[in-house]
Amino acid sequence: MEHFEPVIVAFCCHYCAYTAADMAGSQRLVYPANVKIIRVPCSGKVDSLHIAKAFEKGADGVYVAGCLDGDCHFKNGNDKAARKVAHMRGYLEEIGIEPERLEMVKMSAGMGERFARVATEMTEKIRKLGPSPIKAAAA
Amino acid sequence: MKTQSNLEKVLSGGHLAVTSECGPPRGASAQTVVDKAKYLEGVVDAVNITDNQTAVVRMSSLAGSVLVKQQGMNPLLQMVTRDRNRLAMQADILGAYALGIDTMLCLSGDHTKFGDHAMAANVHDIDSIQLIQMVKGMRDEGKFQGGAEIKGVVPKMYIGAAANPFADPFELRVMRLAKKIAAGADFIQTQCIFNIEKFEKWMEGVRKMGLHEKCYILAGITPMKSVGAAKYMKNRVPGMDVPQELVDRMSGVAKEDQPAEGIKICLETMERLKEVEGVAGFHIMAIDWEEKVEEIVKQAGLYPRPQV
Amino acid sequence: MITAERKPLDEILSYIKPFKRILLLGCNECVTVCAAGGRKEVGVLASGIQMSMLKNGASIEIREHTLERQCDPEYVEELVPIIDSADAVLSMACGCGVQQLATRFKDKPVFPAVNTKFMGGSDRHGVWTERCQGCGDCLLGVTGGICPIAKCAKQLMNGPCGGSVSGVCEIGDEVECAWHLIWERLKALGLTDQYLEIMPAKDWRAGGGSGPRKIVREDLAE
Amino acid sequence: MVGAGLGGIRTALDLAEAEKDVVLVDRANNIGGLMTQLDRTFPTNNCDLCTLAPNLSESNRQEHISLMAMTEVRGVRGEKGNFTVSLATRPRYINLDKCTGCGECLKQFPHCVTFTPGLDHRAPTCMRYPQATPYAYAVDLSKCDDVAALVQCCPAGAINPDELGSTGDIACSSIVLSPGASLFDPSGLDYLGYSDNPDVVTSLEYERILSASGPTQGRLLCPSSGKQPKKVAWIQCIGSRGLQKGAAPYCSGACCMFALKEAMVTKERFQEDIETTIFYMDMRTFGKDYERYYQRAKNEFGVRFIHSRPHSVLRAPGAERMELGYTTDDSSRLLTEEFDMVVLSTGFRIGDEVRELASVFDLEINDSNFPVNPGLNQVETSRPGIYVAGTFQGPKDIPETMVQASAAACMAGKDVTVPEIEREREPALPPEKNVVGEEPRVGVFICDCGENIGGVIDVTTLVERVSKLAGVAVAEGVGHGCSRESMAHIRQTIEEQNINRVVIGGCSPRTHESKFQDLIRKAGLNKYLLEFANIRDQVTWVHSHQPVRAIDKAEELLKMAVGAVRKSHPLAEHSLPINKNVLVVGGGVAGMTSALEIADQGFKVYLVEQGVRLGGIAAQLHRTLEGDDIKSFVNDLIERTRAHELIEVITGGIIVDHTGMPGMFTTGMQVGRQMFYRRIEHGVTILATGAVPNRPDLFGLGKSEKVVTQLELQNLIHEGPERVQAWDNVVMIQCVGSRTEENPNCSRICCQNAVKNALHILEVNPEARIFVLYRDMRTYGFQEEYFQKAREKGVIFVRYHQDEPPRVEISDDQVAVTYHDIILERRIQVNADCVGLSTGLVAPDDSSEELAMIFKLPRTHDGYFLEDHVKLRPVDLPTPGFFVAGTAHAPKTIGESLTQARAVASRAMTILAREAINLGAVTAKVDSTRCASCLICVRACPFDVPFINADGYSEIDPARCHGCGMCAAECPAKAIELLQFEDDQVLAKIEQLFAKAVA
Repeated sequence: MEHFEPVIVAFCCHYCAYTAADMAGSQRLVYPANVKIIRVPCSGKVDSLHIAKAFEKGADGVYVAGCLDGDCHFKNGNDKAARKVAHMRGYLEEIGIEPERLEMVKMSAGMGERFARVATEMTEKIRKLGPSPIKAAAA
Repeated sequence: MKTQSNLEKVLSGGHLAVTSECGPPRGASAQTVVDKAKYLEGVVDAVNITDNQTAVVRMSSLAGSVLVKQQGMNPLLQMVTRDRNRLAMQADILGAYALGIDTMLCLSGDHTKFGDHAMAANVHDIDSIQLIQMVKGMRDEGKFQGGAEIKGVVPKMYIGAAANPFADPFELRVMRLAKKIAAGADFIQTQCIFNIEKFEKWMEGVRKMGLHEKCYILAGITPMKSVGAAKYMKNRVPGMDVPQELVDRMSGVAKEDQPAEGIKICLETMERLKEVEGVAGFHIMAIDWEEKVEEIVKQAGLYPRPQV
Repeated sequence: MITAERKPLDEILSYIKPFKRILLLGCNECVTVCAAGGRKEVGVLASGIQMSMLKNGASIEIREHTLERQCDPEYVEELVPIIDSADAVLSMACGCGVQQLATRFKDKPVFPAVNTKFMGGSDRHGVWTERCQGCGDCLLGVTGGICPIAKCAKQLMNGPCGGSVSGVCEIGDEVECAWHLIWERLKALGLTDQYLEIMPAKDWRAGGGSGPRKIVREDLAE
Repeated sequence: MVGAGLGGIRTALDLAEAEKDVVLVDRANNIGGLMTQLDRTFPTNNCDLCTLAPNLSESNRQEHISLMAMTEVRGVRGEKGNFTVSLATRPRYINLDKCTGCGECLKQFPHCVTFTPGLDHRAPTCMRYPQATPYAYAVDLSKCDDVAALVQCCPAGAINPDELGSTGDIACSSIVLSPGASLFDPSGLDYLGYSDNPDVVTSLEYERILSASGPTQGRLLCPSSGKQPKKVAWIQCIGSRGLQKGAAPYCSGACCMFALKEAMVTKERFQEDIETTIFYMDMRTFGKDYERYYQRAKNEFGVRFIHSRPHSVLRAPGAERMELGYTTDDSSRLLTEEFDMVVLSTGFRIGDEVRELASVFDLEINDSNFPVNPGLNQVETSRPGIYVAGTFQGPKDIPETMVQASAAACMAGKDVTVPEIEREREPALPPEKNVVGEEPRVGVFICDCGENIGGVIDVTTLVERVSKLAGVAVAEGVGHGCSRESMAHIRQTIEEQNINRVVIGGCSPRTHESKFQDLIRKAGLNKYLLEFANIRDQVTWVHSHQPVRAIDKAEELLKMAVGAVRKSHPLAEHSLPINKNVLVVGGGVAGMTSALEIADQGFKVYLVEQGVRLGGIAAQLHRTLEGDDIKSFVNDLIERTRAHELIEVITGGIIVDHTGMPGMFTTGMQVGRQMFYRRIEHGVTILATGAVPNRPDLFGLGKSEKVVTQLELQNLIHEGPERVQAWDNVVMIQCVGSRTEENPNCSRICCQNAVKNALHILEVNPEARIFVLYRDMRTYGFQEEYFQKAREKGVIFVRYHQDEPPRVEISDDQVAVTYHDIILERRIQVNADCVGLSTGLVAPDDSSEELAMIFKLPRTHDGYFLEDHVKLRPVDLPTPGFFVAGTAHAPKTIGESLTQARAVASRAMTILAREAINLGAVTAKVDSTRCASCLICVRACPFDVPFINADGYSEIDPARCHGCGMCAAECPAKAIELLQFEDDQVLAKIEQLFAKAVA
């Protein structure tokens, strides 16, 4: 692939990460267009199956973004999400997909800058890793 | 006398008995067994031959015992329930007796997890107390565990069992001894004793139940070679109780003097234990240090061994 | 209940390699409860298999289905209309379910996708522990309701070995000493005398020592 | 409602939710007040606004509240029930209907545009109605030198330099004032060096430095050096308690907790790297569980406390650190210690503007410029029909502000006697079209939001691309989608083109979803047939440098939204009809007051008291500290309660069972000596079960008739003054059975009780020598002035340490008290004629435990009922429909109990005014045919909602579900869906994102 533009899915919780994304917007913080957000009420709502399907359909990277430790609007959804992500990273490795393609990140609603930074870093990381093995095989 | 065992004779003769042990090699060399056993010749009343100790494969304890027997010494066959079912164990008991072995120690054995075959099945068809019962049934009733009669010669084994006064729950430790004695144990070899106070407390319980009158208790003794060995036993061996003072005492002397200090501690321990009512002898476990047993026995005033 | 854990993906893939169409079959009983083989895990595994195929430029047709219970013939009968849409069946049920399928569909290859582990229960969310080995001759009545066969690493029946320290088994600090628990419980119940009784060697026939076991309720069985 | 800080918002919302119309007036550009500047709040050390926000009912707000920012009150005429208020609104120079908050003007003319959507890193975004209300900028024309260019720069054409502002009169039935207090300015205190030493800051400034959106982006740096401080000191009582030049005589009440919080948050963040020290006079942690917070600060966080008032903060020329000079109790030696930063805990003052406001309203004020309240009702003023709340009423913290705000709403709401003029309501909503089974016909409406979207991508091209997507019937650009014209157009399109699913491509659903939900509902569609593609915040605002990629991404987001909306289906919002009866448990002053307030508004109240008499502890009291006659007050209250035709008093009633949901509870009780069983149906439950006087076996209590509790002492003073006249020495011991290991909390009322009884003794017997042995005198607020008065009258206050308590020795009829005098450094013995023990209050353990079990309500470790949110919802219990008032919540004075009782009445009115409770539609739903009863949902739910029902399947009560979806994510049988976020909707988004472009 001569010019690789990764596609990254970001599952963002409504109360913190999604709000942080809005914040990044209102502060006009530039980040790569590769990141596409799917809004969920809580990062704890993100299902292992949704993560798997995102990769299966062609995502080069996925991250789940929830609230800071101890700040989950629903008490502990972010911890649950972090455990699920850790579990799914093991599964990806089994499948033969680099586990680094999946991340858990935490941020508060006001951290627009962090949102933009995470989006940038994730995109750069995935760009270095190259297309997901699934996409690479299809090409 | 229940058996022809030399150990039984020594004990029933009222002498402080001394036993020690010899671990068979991780190879098929008979000479290694013979060489190790030589250190103990004339120094002890019986030589324990361990059975896949710490779940590591070694020459069988039965073969080792025969080799020791061939040297004119008295082997004490150890048998763990971990590796064989009751058929195999009874077969070995018959064979052992046929080859002149008349003393054995019944154990459940260390878990395979610790050994070189962690993947192996832990058989545990029966446990150590049930093994004691089985050996006693063979000897006293002439019956196999399954109920059938033993044909011809009945194996008359002098039956030993182990006890660990330092494991938990402590209050159960005396009762467990009582259970072993009720199952048929004639003598007991204890876990290595470093914490004398705790051992004395346990013996108090033993005496309260009159158990010291129902069987002979050989106190386990281990000389420490170095401060490293002390620490290892303190921290790594489950069920071993090494007080911090002893570790400190070992580390308080120069490295080259540590072996001597270890022997010294060992002798002091024996002196104190001699005073404890109900202690009928010593079981000296000088792991990879068999050459020192003689010195210990001699310095402890237990030499020469009685001829009975 | 029966617990299970998904097999390594490579092993699963090696079974289904020759086939183009797979029926991936979940079970809504025990394996769902222990999060090993319910609808959700079926979906996650299907996706994982598909990814493994896609990664190699191949693809596979996976049909996902979950039965109420794979170990009963009537439920398995549900598969009749769809079984031929697959070249092989990959079952996420315990061994009982897999065998039920193999018995019913004699010419259909059936493979297990999970390892059946043990009979147990959940200690807490996401943690299951072994409680019973099905010895067929329950001795919980004299061990304070705690099973030394299932919970003692050496299956000791007459008390703790010398490796029990502070309530922990010699095999590792994650494992509680079963006999320590039994003793505490007997004490709490005032039944410590029970301990002194020697438990005789066990008759393992009831536990499968004499071949596959069977229960027949003569008032029900026709 | 004058003042739109936290309290004003609470009052307005309470009234609006009770279907009363409110005009909310504030001088500032945007609402929010002081709290928006706080970093985190105690005692949870969390930002808590987002806990409050979801509970605001948007529709009520729109319907009943008209917000007038930048507006001041010029005059008031008329009387209670019929006021006319003159208002003047400054020109904003921005048309609110047109402003989108895009920020273009701020970018180009930063110096003349103001917009502070909360300075805090979280508050602006957590304040979801929306980031700032109104969500608009304001222009300061005086700073603008090129007005024409400024007007030109606005893409929405919202800037109007010709705006003149406006004045006008409004009619209202009652007025609530909550303009807030200001903070003391320490510049005049030379010895603290605030004005010339940059490293001396006020506590609010320190808060800003800690805050991520503050001047240092959340890095804690010394203003002088830009280095992280290693040692920070707080000095308490700056500008309070009459301690400095110009200081107010009262205690500001909130600063001790404020300092504790700041010190703790600092320790939490920097741990061993920083040392925190608080110099204090008395640690006044008298609020609910505050003492435990104090103990945590001391024991767990290692905050250092020094009982001292530093006399100087100096920095030698060129020195890096400041030198703080002080003395301690146990030594007269002058000590100095170096610090990098010094934080001054400045107290509350009434600012000049606010004082003027009081005069506009012709309110009587006290010496400190706070409005005088004539009786026990804290929110009343000298002028009937005008009420006060918050720090304008008196210094206080957030929870008490919230309580007063609700209480003021209760009072103000009652005065709205004018029959409601038939509102020009919008025509009733059309019936919802049945779309089930219909092929999806998606209408996609894409905003250009002026230049915001349209300036980066070509909306026409985007519309073209999207119109080709499967299921899309209409795709259009709609300019400013949220403008009135566009909304009307979208509605018309939906109706005419028979659209049954809608996608809005525009801004964030966080701010605009409810607006468009309402719109499509008016067009006959269910609210949940809507999806948002946030192509402004997530595309054009952030990818403007890559216009080609931006339009591709916008298309992708729209594809995802279309895919998901095609799977959407109508959802029913859960609502429950409301039973409009109220059950009040507890017949003390709080219970009776709540009952009366609610019954006065026309609702039936059952007042259940377990004893035989009404009145509670207050019936044993005579006078308040301020001198109000409690006896006659309580008797009057009992009489009115008994006489009220809508109140049924049930004495001797013991609650035994309880079932139901908010709005429809059933409670069973056994009544009277016969234990006759009776069942009551009600929609609201109020717990006012009180606390009981503590009687610990300490200091010889019960062993001599000379050793009594303060309650008994009070009776003696009033009933046997001749005995009191014979006393020479009286010793009072504070914190008896409170602030101990067994009962760690402060009983709050005892310090003022001791002061009160001491003053009363002196009235009867001016010769008496009175010793008050205390640990910290906690005479907060205006009580401080009485403490001062007692000292002036010669009452001797002696501090003792917890580990060296006084000793009481009883022999024959002699009682001797020995204590260690810290300052004199010797033991002193007093032969006391009376020893008054401040034993405080404790929760009635058995009965409150039983009630907590029956009602399934949480309690604090010391047995008081635990509110839903200690800061923002202090009278709401966690179960909707349950409220707590009075000392059942925590120890408090009568005045405070009454305020809380009224707050509860107000909160209850917000439920009773409705016909049904709307619980929303985003709840988890179990498919029982798939459920394996595995309990995973039961264990996963953070709120303990799912349970296995009698049929053996998991059941989730939509009334209690919070809608997080954790159960759905963990269900191994895929038997649970979170409505509106269902699996097929999420998967459709994923599918669409990766779907190959349509050829």
